[in-house]
Amino acid sequence: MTMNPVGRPTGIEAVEMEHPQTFSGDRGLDHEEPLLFELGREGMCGVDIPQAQISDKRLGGLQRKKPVGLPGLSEPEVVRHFVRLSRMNYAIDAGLYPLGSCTMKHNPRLNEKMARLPGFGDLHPLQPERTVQGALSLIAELMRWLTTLTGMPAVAMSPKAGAHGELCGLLAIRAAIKSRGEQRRRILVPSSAHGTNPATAALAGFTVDEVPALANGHVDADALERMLANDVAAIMLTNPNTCGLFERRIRELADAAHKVGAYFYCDGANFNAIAGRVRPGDLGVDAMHINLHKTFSTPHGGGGPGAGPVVLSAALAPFAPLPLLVHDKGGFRLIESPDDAPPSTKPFGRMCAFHGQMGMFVRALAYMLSHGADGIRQASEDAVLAANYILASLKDVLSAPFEGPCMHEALFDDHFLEGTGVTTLDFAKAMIDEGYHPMTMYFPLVVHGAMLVEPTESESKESLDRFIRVMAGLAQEAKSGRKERFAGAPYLAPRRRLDETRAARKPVLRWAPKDAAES
Amino acid sequence: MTMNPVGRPTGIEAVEMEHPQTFSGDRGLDHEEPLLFELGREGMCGVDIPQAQISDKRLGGLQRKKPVGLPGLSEPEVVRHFVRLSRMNYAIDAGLYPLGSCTMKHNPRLNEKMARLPGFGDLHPLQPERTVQGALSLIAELMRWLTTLTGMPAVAMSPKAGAHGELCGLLAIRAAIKSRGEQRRRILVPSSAHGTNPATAALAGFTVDEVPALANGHVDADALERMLANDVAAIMLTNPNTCGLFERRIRELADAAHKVGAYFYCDGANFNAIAGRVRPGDLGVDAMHINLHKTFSTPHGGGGPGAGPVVLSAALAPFAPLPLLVHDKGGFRLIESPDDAPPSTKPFGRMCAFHGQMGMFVRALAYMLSHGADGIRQASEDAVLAANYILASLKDVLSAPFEGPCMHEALFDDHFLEGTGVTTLDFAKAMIDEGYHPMTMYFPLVVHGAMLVEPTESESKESLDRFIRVMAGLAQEAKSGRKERFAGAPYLAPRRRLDETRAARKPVLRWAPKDAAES
Amino acid sequence: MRYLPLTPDDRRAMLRTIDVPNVDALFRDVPKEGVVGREVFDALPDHKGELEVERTLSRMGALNISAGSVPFFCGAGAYRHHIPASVDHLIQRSEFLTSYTPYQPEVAQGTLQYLFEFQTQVALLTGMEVANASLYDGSTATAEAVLMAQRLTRRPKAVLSGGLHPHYAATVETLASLSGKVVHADAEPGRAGDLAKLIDDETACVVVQSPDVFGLIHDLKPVADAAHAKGALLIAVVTEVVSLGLIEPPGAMGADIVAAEGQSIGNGLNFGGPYVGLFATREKFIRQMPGRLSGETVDAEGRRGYVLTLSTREQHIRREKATSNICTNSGLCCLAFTIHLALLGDKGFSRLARLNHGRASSLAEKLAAVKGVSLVTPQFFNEFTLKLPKPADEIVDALAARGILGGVPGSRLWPHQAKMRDFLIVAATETSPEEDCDAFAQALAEVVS
Amino acid sequence: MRYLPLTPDDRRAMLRTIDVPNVDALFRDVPKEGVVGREVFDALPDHKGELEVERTLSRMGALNISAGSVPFFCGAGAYRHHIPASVDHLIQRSEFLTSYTPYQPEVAQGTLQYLFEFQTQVALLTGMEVANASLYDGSTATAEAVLMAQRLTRRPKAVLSGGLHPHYAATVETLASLSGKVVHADAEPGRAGDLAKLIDDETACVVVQSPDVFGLIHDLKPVADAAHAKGALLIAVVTEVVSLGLIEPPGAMGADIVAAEGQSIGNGLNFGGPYVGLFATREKFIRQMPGRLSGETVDAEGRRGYVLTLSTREQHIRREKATSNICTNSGLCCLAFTIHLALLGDKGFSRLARLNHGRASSLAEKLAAVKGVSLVTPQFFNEFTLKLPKPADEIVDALAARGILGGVPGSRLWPHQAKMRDFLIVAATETSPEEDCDAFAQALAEVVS
Ligand SMILES: Cc1ncc(COP(=O)(O)O)c(C=O)c1O
Ligand SMILES: Cc1ncc(COP(=O)(O)O)c(C=O)c1O
Repeated sequence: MTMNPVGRPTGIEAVEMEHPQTFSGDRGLDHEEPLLFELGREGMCGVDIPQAQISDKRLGGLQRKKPVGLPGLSEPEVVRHFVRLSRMNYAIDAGLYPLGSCTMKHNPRLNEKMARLPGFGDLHPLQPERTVQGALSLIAELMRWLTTLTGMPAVAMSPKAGAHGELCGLLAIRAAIKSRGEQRRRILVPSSAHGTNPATAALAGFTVDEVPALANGHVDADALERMLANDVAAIMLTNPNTCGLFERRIRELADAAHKVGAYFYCDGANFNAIAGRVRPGDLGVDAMHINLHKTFSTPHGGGGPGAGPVVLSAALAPFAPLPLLVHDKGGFRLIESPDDAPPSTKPFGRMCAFHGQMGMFVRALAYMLSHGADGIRQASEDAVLAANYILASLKDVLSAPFEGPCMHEALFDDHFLEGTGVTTLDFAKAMIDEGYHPMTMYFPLVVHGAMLVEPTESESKESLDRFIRVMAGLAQEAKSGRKERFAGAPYLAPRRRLDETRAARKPVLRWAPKDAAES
Repeated sequence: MTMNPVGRPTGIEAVEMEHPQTFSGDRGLDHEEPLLFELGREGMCGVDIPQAQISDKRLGGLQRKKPVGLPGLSEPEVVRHFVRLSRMNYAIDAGLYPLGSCTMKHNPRLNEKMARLPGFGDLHPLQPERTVQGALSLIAELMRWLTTLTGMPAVAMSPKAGAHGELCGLLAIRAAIKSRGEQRRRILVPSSAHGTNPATAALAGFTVDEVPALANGHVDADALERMLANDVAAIMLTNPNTCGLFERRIRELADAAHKVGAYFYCDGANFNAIAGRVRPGDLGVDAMHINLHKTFSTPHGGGGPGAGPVVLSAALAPFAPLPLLVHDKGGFRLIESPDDAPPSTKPFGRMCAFHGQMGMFVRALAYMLSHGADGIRQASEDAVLAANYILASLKDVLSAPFEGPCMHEALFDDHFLEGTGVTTLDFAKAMIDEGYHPMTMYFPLVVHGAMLVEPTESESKESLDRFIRVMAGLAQEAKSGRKERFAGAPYLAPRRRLDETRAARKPVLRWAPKDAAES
Repeated sequence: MRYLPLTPDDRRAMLRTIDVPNVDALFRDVPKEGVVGREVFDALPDHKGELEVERTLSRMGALNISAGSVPFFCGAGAYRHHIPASVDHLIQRSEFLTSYTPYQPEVAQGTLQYLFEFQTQVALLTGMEVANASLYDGSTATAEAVLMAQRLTRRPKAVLSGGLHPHYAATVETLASLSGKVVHADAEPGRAGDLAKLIDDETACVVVQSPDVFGLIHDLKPVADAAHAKGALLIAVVTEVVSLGLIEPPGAMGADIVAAEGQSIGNGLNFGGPYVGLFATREKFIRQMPGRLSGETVDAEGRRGYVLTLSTREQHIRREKATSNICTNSGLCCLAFTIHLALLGDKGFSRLARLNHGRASSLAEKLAAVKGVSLVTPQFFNEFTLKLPKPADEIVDALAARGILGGVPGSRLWPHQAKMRDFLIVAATETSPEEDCDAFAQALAEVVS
Repeated sequence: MRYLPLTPDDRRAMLRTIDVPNVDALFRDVPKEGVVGREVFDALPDHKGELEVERTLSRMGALNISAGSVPFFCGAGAYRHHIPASVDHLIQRSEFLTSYTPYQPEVAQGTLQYLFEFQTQVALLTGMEVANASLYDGSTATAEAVLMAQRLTRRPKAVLSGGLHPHYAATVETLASLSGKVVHADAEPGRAGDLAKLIDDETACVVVQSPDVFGLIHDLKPVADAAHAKGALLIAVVTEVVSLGLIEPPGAMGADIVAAEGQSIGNGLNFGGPYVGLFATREKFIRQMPGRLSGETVDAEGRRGYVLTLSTREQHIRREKATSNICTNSGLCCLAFTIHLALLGDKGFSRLARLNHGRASSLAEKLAAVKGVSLVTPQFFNEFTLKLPKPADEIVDALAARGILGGVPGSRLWPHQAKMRDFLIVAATETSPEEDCDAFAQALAEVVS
């Protein structure tokens, strides 16, 4: 090839070789990145803060004796570090993210913008109430949407995520039972439940009795009814359930529970399938958390933060935790003490400091206003439609343990992989090579090698069709014996498979300076 | 491998195969992305705007007859589309970007935030002046920084980029000459000049005479002096020049030009090497543009926007274009008409609508305030230091056409590739595989197979050392005959080498619907 | 100094490698009289932390009345539209914001593809065959169009319609009169004017803006025919591209070149810049076109990709023979434009345009109902001109004192032209709610009486 | 409906594939009484465009007085600090913002690595051996710490110091009293209090906050010794982590568990949430630790990488035997924390802490000089408590009326506790300029007199 000054058209010749090993370890746009602690240098700093002259007379001799040991980096290095790290992540914004039970739907940027308005983002939780009337009215408006959509009379806003909401609901149940002068310690939880359900029940001081699942993916309602007794505090069902099915006998089970004096806690993680079409309040639910970070699209942020408001039935509403938001002639007020609570109420305590995940509230309300009640209904329908479309298109290619229709998740098992030597895990990792985030694997536990696919309403038909084609292609590949395509996958991601056994056996949970590590 | 529910530690087995071909065409986190026009569907829409009822009585029968033909996409699709496109780009934030003459330095996010303050970003250019006093004072403050740093008495703010600044400067020169009742049509431009210099001279109605370069990379000052005559309007030098050198005889040349009645236009693209240490005003410069998007860090944005204010000597200041910014008892005012201009001035005309790149002004001033005069000086020193460090470290590994020290760019040629079959272009493409953006290639034209490396002050020593190691490694590789590593490069980027000849021979400059294309 | 990663130790070690005693030695080529110390810049402060910079600039910003904080009706070449939040988010992605011109296409496909999409969108909007990857803004695009017409026709004269934004006219004059001749038709608010009589055999082009600076929309067909009859080109100028969602595009009315300001789509007011110049023309003219072009091609593995192409028109290759001196253009503003228009699509764009026209029409009725006020532009898109019973600048000041930014007075654009003094140019967009329009009408009634 | 990509045609085609007549058929498992129509939600409006949503919410936002718009001195568990612009930019990158918990480590190394870095930073700051990948906030972290101590010691009783933020104490009480016993020491502003006497053989832990809710800083050594002597653990609580840049860390004073609120670093006030709970402890306790952990390992090619590890402590594996029920935590807030602290480094962090202490010290002098006002916290970091001659809530209201947010009155945190009524808790940070402090002092003098 002759000299080709920039801009002079350059032709192409076919030159081929194995992909080169690079000196840098980087590969094109895929950069490796050391730890912050390996990058920093003493004395370097990414902010400019003047050195204040202070005296030590107000420190009581408690000054820090040794430096913290934080690395020093300039701003450009810090920015580059995190930009590079980000580029090693999958994201909804980059592709379909069919993680069942997680509702990875589109996160509108409008919501981010709204949450950052100084009138919301820059308010202190303990400012005088009359300086935050707009913020309190926003919370009240969100409460109105949540109670209206669920058909429930009350909602507790402080829980910080779904599991925290579960705790709040069970503590309200505990308080209600106590106020009746009773002692009930059992909670019935289906075997298909999400891990937080039994964990929360235990945390709230209950014992957990597992309810079996039927072969059709529904909870064994008969068994459940048999297990109900006077010592049962609550039944804790997920609906739509974790197999992606609507529990048909839900109303009946609620009634049965109520008949023995138990409450019905509903895990609302899957509310996205039914919002705007079905009101849990019509089905006998006493408490249900709503993951704003699922149904109402506050971003998952790599694992949080979320928000888990809990709607409550009339029976449980009086026990809602502090603070309470009330509106009277003086405007909105927060009640922070049981002494100030309305006589009809008996707050069971407090879930956390302050009054909940305001940043998430703003985002969720922006989402609701944008969709409207009509759009929320349409979104649920589309989510269910998309899941059923996937189920219908793939049930003969993969294997589906249950009959359709499903709700907003399509569940597959590993039956179709039998004899191929390919596991659900392998299959998931091969999806990574194809540019997809895997579905939820091995959950729910009631299905062998479960693959729980939740496309959400955010995907176009073209996107779903493409996903279906790729999944079918992979299934074909597995069945035709190309095991290494799966067993070694992913080949094309920033990392190949990681050794989790090693990580757990000799945990390295932090960086330590070389000499410290050696000693 | 046995079933490995998520969270249960997974070990790793060594399974190897060729990188798989995927069904999707995607490869892990590297997604392919169709054109917007291939994604859209009729009737779909990424905004919610009500359908307004309008009458046609005010349209004069000029309604659009056919739809525009824009594709319809929902917001999630649009976001994903552009996120995916972005991931195919290299960026300063992701790595060293040693593009000589372009000053790819760190772009602080503070500057983005400041430019978006409603008090700047949401102002209309024709609002009443007393509603924009803060904005006008910001422009005045930036003018003060620019004139102080350059030691020049005046600055014209409206030029929209470097080349536009050149035009502004040359038009001022033209006007000055005209006002002297003279007719001079020649501009002397070194052969090493950036393409905009001769192009601008031609655009401004001058003829271009090329001044040769010396073997040492400096302009041939003797030749230039010989070329000076009464018909020369200006000399147009870049300083530091495009070979990365400071023109030693600059002051002498300025004097010589002035002696024959010519002006000295200085291309200030390389001001980053000397800001805070050297004032062009002390060297006899009459006009110089400053690329705010280089020296003062307004982001390049994939090719713009920039801003190219032009500082002017006392001789040229009166001819600065409209609008003029003045301050009097009423506050700041914009003068938009020659009739209102101070008697001492004779604006040559107007460069564009309104008063320049305000968004860039805010960013540049934020940069200046952050650095301070001390920081700007330090930045220049660091930029020069970094380039010399690279030159010193690589001059015996690659080949350097000129003796050091250099200014903020280290220039290499392709001498070291002689006989290897590897060209500068090939070498550059191999850098891409190593995770680096190539340096500027084949510019300046006065050096064979030029490689112009500008590290800027934004890189740490560790980063420079790593770059040097990789460059040395590649040079070694080239010399040891691994031609295919270069000739086929890049192997690891989103695209292999692109066929520019084909693009130019049968230009496809837009998408067209299939049937239209076929017809 | 948070942006500078070198430590004093680093600097010392580097100087050792370079083998010089200090950094001054690196500047040894600078003549003595050129080297100055920090003290020379005493008027400039030392470096500051973010908090302090933010405070200083916020204070300056707070001295201005931002458009969004009051009822707002200014146009005349820059328009306030609602920009979806995702636009501003996406353009700030590092890979878009902090990359250079896509000179290395293998690692710049993101930029090259959106430029290709941008070119397509601009061609579709304007009804032209091809478009470039942007110029600085509408005014410089217009000037470049005139130069291109002069090159194509090898004729010197450009005829500018009276409805051309006066800043645009001045920009064209500055550049195109260097080697040619620029003739300005009279500005008559609300009238089409007779351009045909100004076109002769020397005429390279006629430049007509529609909607014009007064808001009047024009049928370009007659002037296109008149121009073509004499071998001249028609350059159509659009400063409010949203109008193209409702109004017949210049390409359908015979334009040879379209120069437009793209700010309305995706880009904020920014006190005048940065904006984005759109430039579209006929395919047969592309080799005389200014500006960058992204073109489709394939890579060594046969995959579709994009490159900057036809660079032989450009300064870095052709130097003094280039079609323009432009280098840096409006990259990121193109991106904002492309994203916003992608969100709009045909449906949203047409609805946006209708909404704008509806708002402006209803506002025009309201304002024209004020005693002494008359509407002089019978047909318009989202902007119109009123004749007031008093000098418009006084009215605008009085409105501003009442917290209303009520449009652009004639004297602002045509200083010292007495006949323009009483005209007020008023724009309304989707961001002007009904209640703001009512407040405007009421205030206007108060201040004119 | 801009967020929904399916067209009516798509929906019809999909229903055909599924082989059902309409979408209602997909909901056939829902009992009749459960299915409702749009009309049931009549109280809720239809969908709205961005512009309208923005207007509605901005109007609500404008009804509040934002901290940055006035002289501002509130603390008591949430602190206003300057957050560098790059922090908020980086956390909004799609790949961080719109990703889930890193369950698939091969495509989540970005998240896993920053969590590993976060854990390291938290361990360093607190002077502890290990830290987890965050809990919800400081208050829930404190409650989890108490439960962990109960598990580790198999003892029921938790002793809470009087200086523990009352919201924290209530949170602990709610949870830890379910299966144990919570003893609250008296709150005495400015006094250390004698906790040793409350520790007995039943005591699982003592919980001490420093700086405490009044701002007082404590030497934890004596209480650590007292606790350890009885086989109990010391839980140290920090609500203002910036203090750790100047004050001896709990780990150096004998703490066994540190629970802290990380909001001050990288995270805005947000009216109370989301915040980020920091949790650090001794290495030997990790198997009883709540929350996620990112751990180092290698991939199949031997390259270093990170995974979620020790998941057998967690609910998704261990279910009712898990160490906590937490699942979603504070991911993105950790990221903001990690980035901000990376920018600060040792130098910046120490300077920030000194600046805070300096501001607060000077403000304390100024305010204590007001007649009738006295400082009750002799040693403090950036927050202190004043005794006022009148109920503090009245003073705070009077200050607010003068446009100053002058701290948190005792009655806000301890409603109905008369002895707390006259105390005012005041915080000053680097965002409180001298002139704001002066304005505060002057206004206070006016309103107390
Ligand atoms: C069914 C179900 N229940 C509860 C939860 C817990 O919610 P969170 O993570 O918000 O605590 C999840 C979260 O994945 C879930 O899928
Ligand atoms: C030396 C030199 N002069 C002039 C220019 C033109 O500046 P701009 O791109 O801002 O028009 C450049 C830009 O690359 C340059 O490097």
